[in-house]
Order: sequence, then C-alpha cells, then structure tokens
Amino acid sequence: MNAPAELAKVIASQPDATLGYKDFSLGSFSFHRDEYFVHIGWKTRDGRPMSHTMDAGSYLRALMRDVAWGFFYGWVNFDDVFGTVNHYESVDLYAGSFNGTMKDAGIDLLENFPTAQIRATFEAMLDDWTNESFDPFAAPQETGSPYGRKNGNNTAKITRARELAKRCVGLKGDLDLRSDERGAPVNRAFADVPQGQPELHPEPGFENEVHAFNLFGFLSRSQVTWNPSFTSVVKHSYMCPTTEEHILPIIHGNDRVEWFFQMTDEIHWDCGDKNTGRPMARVIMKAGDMAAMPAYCRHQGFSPKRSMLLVWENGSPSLVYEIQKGESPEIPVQF
Amino acid sequence: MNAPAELAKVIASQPDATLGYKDFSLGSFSFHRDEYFVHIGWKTRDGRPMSHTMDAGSYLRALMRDVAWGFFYGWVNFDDVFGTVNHYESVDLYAGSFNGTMKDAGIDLLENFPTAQIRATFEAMLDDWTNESFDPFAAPQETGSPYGRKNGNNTAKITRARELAKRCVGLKGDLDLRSDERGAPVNRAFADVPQGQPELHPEPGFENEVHAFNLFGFLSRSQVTWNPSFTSVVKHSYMCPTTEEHILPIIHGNDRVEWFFQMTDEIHWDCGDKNTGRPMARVIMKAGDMAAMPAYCRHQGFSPKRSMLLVWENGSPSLVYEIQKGESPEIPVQF
Amino acid sequence: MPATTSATPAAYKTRFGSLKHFEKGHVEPIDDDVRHYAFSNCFEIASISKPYEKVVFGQNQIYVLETLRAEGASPWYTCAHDEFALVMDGDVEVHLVQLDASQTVADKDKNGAVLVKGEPKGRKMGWMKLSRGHQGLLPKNTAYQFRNAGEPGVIVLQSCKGELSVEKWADICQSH
Amino acid sequence: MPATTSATPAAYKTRFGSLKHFEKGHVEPIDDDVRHYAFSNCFEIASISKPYEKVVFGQNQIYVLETLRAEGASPWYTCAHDEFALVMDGDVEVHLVQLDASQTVADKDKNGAVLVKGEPKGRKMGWMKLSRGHQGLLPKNTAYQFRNAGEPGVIVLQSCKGELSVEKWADICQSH
Ligand SMILES: [Fe+3]
Ligand SMILES: [Fe+3]
Repeated sequence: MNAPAELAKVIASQPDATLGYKDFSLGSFSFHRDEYFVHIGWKTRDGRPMSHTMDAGSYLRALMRDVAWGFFYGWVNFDDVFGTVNHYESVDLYAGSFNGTMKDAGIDLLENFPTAQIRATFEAMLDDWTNESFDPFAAPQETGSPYGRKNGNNTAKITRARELAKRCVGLKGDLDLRSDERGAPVNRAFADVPQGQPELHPEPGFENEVHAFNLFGFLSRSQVTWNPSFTSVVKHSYMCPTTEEHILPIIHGNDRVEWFFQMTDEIHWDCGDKNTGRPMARVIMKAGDMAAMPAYCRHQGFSPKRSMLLVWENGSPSLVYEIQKGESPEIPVQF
Repeated sequence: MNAPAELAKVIASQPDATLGYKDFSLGSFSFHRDEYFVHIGWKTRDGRPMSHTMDAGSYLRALMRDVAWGFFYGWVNFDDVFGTVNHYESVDLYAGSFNGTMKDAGIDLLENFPTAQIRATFEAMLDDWTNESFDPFAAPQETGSPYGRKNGNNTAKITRARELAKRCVGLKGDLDLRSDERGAPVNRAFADVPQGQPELHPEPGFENEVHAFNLFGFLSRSQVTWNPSFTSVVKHSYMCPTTEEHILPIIHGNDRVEWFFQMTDEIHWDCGDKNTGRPMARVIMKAGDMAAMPAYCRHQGFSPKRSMLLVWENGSPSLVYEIQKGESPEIPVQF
Repeated sequence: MPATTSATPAAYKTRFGSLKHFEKGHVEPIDDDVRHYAFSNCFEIASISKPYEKVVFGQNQIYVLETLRAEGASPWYTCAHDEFALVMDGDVEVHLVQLDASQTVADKDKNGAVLVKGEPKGRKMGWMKLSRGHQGLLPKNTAYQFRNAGEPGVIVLQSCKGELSVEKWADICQSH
Repeated sequence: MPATTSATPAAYKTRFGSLKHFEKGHVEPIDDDVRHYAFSNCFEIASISKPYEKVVFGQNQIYVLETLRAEGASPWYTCAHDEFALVMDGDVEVHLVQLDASQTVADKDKNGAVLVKGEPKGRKMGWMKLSRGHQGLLPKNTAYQFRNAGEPGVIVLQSCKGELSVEKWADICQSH
C-alpha cells in the first residue's frame, strides 16, 4: 500500500499545444479531451486497444457529480459504457463492465483505486477541462458552452461544498438558510415560490427547539442542479432534496433501495438493469408522487422545468456490510 | 388509399399558451416539445401508455436529417428507441421496435405511413419547434441553443435544398461550385484548405469535357454538417461527400453496405447491431482510411474537428428488390 | 454567459399538488414488475385516509416516510428520536410540550412515535404554524400535536416505523 | 448567436494524409469480425502497389473505388462509362483524347476501364493538372493517360469493376 501522498499523485501530460488541455492517465485508462469530446482508452485483456468517445459537456457534468458526491452510493455511470463503483474506501473505474454486450465480449476493463488516488485525478481533470464560461452544475439554459479550446478555469464553481445539515437546516450551529446575502438568490424557475418562513411561537428558552423552516423557499434558492443537500436527519435517514433541470448527468445505480418524492413539477425516469443497462421501466413522477428505485436498477431523470425532488437515502453504515452479505433487499417492499 | 392532399394533412394542436409550441400526432404516436425535451407517446398492444424522452437539440438535429434526406436508405434511428425505416414509397415510424429489450418485451410500436404524410408532419414539426437562434444543420460551436420557449423560426436554414450533382459538380448545367458570392464562405475549420482550382487546358470545343474541380475546396465551403451532397455519379454509384463536426445526429442503419472514405482529419464510429442496438465494433478512421459499414449494423460517428468524409453509396434502384429478396450481401467483401 | 435565447426572462409556474388538485404519474413497465417501484401519491393517499392515519408510503429498513391527512386536531404523540413534518398542503399548527420523564418513551431505542397516555404533562415549549413547503422539527421526547382548522391538509413525516405506522401498500401503490 | 467561447477565431489545422506521412486508424472489434469492415488506407495501399496498379479498396456490386499509385506515365485507358479521378497526394496530369470509334470499347455496357490497344487515335481534347483534393472527369469513350513527374502520387478512382481491377483484400485490410 502506497503512502497517501503517493496515492494522490496525478499523472498528467503537459497541455496540448493547440487545444490547451492536459491528457490524464489512471491505472490502465487514458483520458484525452479535445474541442467536443472526451476520449477514454484502455486495453482488452488480450492486449487490443479499445476506446470510447463521450461528448465533453456530458462527461464534465457527470464528472462534476462523481467528484462532488465523493463517488456516491454504488454506481455512477457516466453513460452506458464508462463509470465508477464506490466501495467507500476504494473505487472501481470501469469501461464496458456494466454494458451487457461489452462484458459478454470480454473487452471491458475494471480497475480498483484507492479513493484518494482517483479523487485527485478526477479533481485535476475536472479543473483542467472546465473552461471559465461553463458551469457543469448549472442547467444548460444557465451556462455557456462546454466546447472549444482551453479558455480559463471555473474553479470556484466546481469546488462548491456540498451542503449537509447535521440535524436540520436553520438550527443554531447547523446548516444556514439560503438568502440573497449568502449568494443564493431565487432561481428564475422558482420566482413564484413563496419565500415566507413559518410562524414560530417558542416559549422563552425553546427558541432552538420550536424550529421549522421553509424547505421550498430553501430549494428555490439552490444554485445547482442534480446535487442533493442534507436538510434533515433522523438517525441515518437523510432527506436529500435537490433541484433538477434538464437531464441527470449520470445514470445512477444505487447499491441500496432509494426513494424519490417529487415535491413540485415533474421528472421522467428511465430505469434499466444495473448490470447490463437494458431498459426495464419508465417512471413518470408528478407533484406528490413517491417512487422507489429498486437496488437492481440504474436510473436517469429528465426534468422539463426546474423541479424539487426529495431524494431519501438510508445512510446506515451497517448497510454496506448487509449489502455485501446479500442481506439487504433489492426491492423496497413486498405486497 | 387516401388522396395525396389528405395524406399530407398535418394533425397539430394550437400552440401551448406558455411554451408556444404545437403538439403533433401521427397515427398512434403523439409528440410534445417543452423547453428542453421532446416527449413521444404511444400505446402498447395491450393498451398501456408508453413514453420516451429525448433532448430537444438531439431530436431536432435528427429530425433535420430525416427530413432533408427524404428518410434516407433504411433506418434513421433518432436514438436507441425512436426512428424511421424507409420503404421508399412509405415509411415506418417506430418506438422500441429496434431496441432488443423493448422489442422482446412487446411494448414497442411500429406504424407505416405514406411518405407524403410523414414528410408533411415532420416538416411542420421541424419548423414549429426550431427557434430562430438554432440551426440544426450547424455544428454546436456555430449555432445557438435549441432550448427554451418558442422564439421565432429558422425556416430558411431548415429548408436548404440538398445539393445533388447529376454527373459532376461544375459542369455546365450541373451543380455549381460553391463560392463566397453564392453564400458559401470557407468554414473556419478549413481556412487552411487550398482554394485553387485545377489547371484545365482544353482544346477548343472540349471545355465541358476536360473538366475537374477542387473537391476539397468545394467541401471546405459546406455550410452544414452531416449532410451529404452528390458530387460525381457513375451509373448508380454516388460520391456523397460531406463535412462532419461533433456527433452524427442519427444512428444510421443502412439497408445495404455503405462505404466511408475519410479524406481529412478523423472520425470515430460506434457500430451496433441494426436490430437490437447492442455494440459490435468501434471504427477509428484517419485521413486516407477506407471502411465499409456492413448492412447488418447501425453506426454513429464522432468528429472532433470538422472533417471531410466521402460517403459512397450504391443507389441502384434494383438493389431495393434484391435486398427484399435477401440477394444483397450484408458484408462488403469475402476474403 | 447564458445561452438563453429569450430577450425577457420568462415567467415560470411551479406546479404543486394539493388534496383538491393533483395529477398522478405512473410507472410504464418495459420488462419489470411495477410493484417494485412502490409508486404512490401523497395527495391520493391523504384523500382516502382517516385523519392523522400514519400511512407509510416510503420505507427503508427501520426508516419510513408517512403521509398524514391533517384534519382537526391530532392526538398527542411522543417519540424517542427526532422526527420532521413537511406540510404539502393546507396550514398545520404544531404544538409542543417538554414532556415529563414519566410520559416519555421508556425504551430510548424505540422506533416511531407513540400516543401520549392521557394529557401531556410538562412545560409548554410553544407552537409553530406550517404552510405548504414548510418543514418542522418534532424534537425527541417532546409531546406534539397537529392542529388543522381550515381545509384538510397533508403532512409528510420523516420518522422510523413504529406501532402507529399503517402499511397498506396494495391500496396505495400502482400494482399493474 | 454562436455559443463559441473564444474571443479570437482559432486557427485550425486540417490533417491530410500522404504517401510519406499517414496515420492509419483501425477497427476495435467488440463482438464482430473486423474483416466485415474491409478497413484499409489508400496511402498504405499505394505505398505497396506497382505504378498504376488498380487496387480495389471499395466495392459495391458492380461499382468500385480503386487506389492507384501515380508514378511516371500510365498506360492509355478507355472506358464505356464515365469515371472520376480524385488526387489524394502528389500532382497528376490527365491527358485526354477523343478516341476514334475503332478503339472505343465495343460493348457499350462493359464495366471498368480497359487498355487502349496501341497508341490512341483521335483528336486531342486537352489536359488537366490535378493536385491534392482535385477531382477530374474521365469522360466515357475517351482515352486518358495519367502522368506524374515528381514524387509519386495517389489517385482514388470512381469506376466499375473491370478486367484491370486488382483485388487483394487480405493484403490491404485489417484482418484481426
Ligand atoms: Fe439515485
Ligand atoms: Fe450511413
């Protein structure tokens, strides 16, 4: 096992003389970006070169989530070919391993990396390949083009910290409410969301316990899309609401059942088999709808208007072991 | 059989009060666009509703080709789910019929329409859903966003005629050369392509037979991407060169073998099974490379820089019948 | 550098659901059992629920999300852990009492709310009024009561499954 | 309204291939036989060809695309149908003669070029000089000759398969 400093060493080339971007490599994988694309290269087990091409915008939006979420729960598929699986202390990087045909053909590659190593590489890649005019967290109508040659950086926007309440948003010492002053104006698509806070009538001494906040108002001020925050916590039950617009940049395959509560507007989900990618269901969710994503599926959402989605996650640390032992059910409920 | 006028009747709603776009229907299919997406709806054979969501930009770029090419040869897959099959006097419209899993699950729908009917509907849809700032023929770096609410039209750009030489570009009475004056300036990505015409030394009376032209110069002035022209014709052998940048907006499944000659720069192709979509090969083509697309595959290209591709098609009218009778080989050559 | 094409900012209408007006989506199965998606709608559930019936509509191991129809005054509840109430429709008051140790849940690890036996004893902590989109903390070991005076409302409760939780999945979920 | 982010137009370099410098791509099979893609490269073919060997590198029923190494003067050819010559490298002169009926191809439906027997008889039509990217018409029933004086060049010929066409697919195509 290498020392942490060694693990976090990023292997990158000098910037390309014309394009301005660096090439990266991680284990047996190579990464190259040009004006429009990201090219991923690897070798099959019998030594033949394989490659995969992704649109640079799609790739950077996916990479942004993978980095910001710390590789999240389970599978972060950038598309039908490429992605990561989180093992919480290490991360699998793969090409083709969760594509039914590529896996069957044996031309896939999966390599495991210490989390520090893949994180450092992904962070450096994200910073080098994101131009100043492009914000991968923003909705397409809110940002510029991801294409073209290297043109500055957007480091502040790609290093936003995830907002995680410990007990509840707005409690003393916990995550603050969002406001204009804190750099969180109301999003154009939520201009009609009432901003008033709940009436609180605490008796003296109970000011931090008689507590409520305007969750919809809080979400209307989200500056990012497809990036859950924690707003309230019951033991290891996390309310992770988020605002969604356009396409979820990843196809998520959770290692556990995950629940979606659609609080406003609508999202359409494509659900497929986690291991092969073949389509299994569409889930059309409107305001007030609840649906579970079974643990055997991967899912990608489409939100026509910025909407409020409550992602409800079970973050129990023992769950990882139950999943490994096959004791965690893949379906949400039997009836 | 209905009369032609009846066939060309387009079924469209009034414009949506907020979005400004019309809904369309064709047979059992419904079509709706919003700020980001096109939503396609149909019913399964047992009467259940099914739907499919596509990014509006991807949809309009694909629709543009399907309309401009008169439904082309064989399959024009808009993506892994939706598309058309040309039968030359009629056209199949389908959802899921060439997706292995959806077809096996029996939830797909395929309906056949007279060409005049589907063409009129597609043309009206393309015109209504394309805003003035978006040119679906242009490369992403050359045009504005396809997203948002209805904002004008771009009729001139979406009704460009396909440029088809009868014998050879530049011959008297045949397709003209391109020039600044004719509205065809040199593309930024081909500024280094020599514009000189070949030296011609005809004897008197042979001016229209001692003929040559600068094909690369002609292509450097293409105003569109992924839209082949005819430049020279030998019997039913058509040279269909085209300039490519970013992603081929459709996944083409030809009904016959098709050849690609990469004249400059490079294109990477994803090739999959025509009937199911499962991946079969990647083809990396650089300047001077030739490759055939077997008739059993569907293919989609990725061109990092605007490049010149010669698509070489066999347009023999008898080929359609040979294909129907299974007499046309699916592979280009035996060796 | 926004790529927006509109000259003027467009006015958006956020769609909320309510007991009186909700549109329910659905699962479109391709090759799967729709019951595995446990698809329901909180407004539909509340429209067929008894007042303050704690209908589980999301569960993950010990954890639940429940839909409650807020109509009139609820019983007084207490719970050994924090809970949170998100109001999805109507106006709901939440009254809180710092419960005497004698009335709190004896088992500190007990999951889910229980009914307070008799009237809650202890100092009044105060109350709050929640409207649509407001989320309130129900601190552990307090007594709380929901009160709704006007049109019935809908609460989504973040909690653990307890003795008052009602499961009727077949009644609330899309099954084919 | 271009979405370009650069302030100044970027200079692009178009990559052409040549006999002296070409980079060849390849097929990456996933689940298919690479031979079904008949993958070759005109510069590589020309680099191993005899002068004016008509190497078929694309075929579709009766139609072909051939790669010719242009080096010195070719024989005189004639053909019952139009052909087209696209120069991919080097400078190539094409000399044309309006062939006397006695020397043209007797079978009007015959596919592909044939050698003119003896010196071509008929009026000189003129000549043209083609450089990289130039495409010239080789009108049916004329005699034509390619002449290359400098470094060898490469021609891609659009024609039909004929008696002079050379097929050596296994030598030019990626086979595994
Ligand atoms: Fe997820
Ligand atoms: Fe094609």
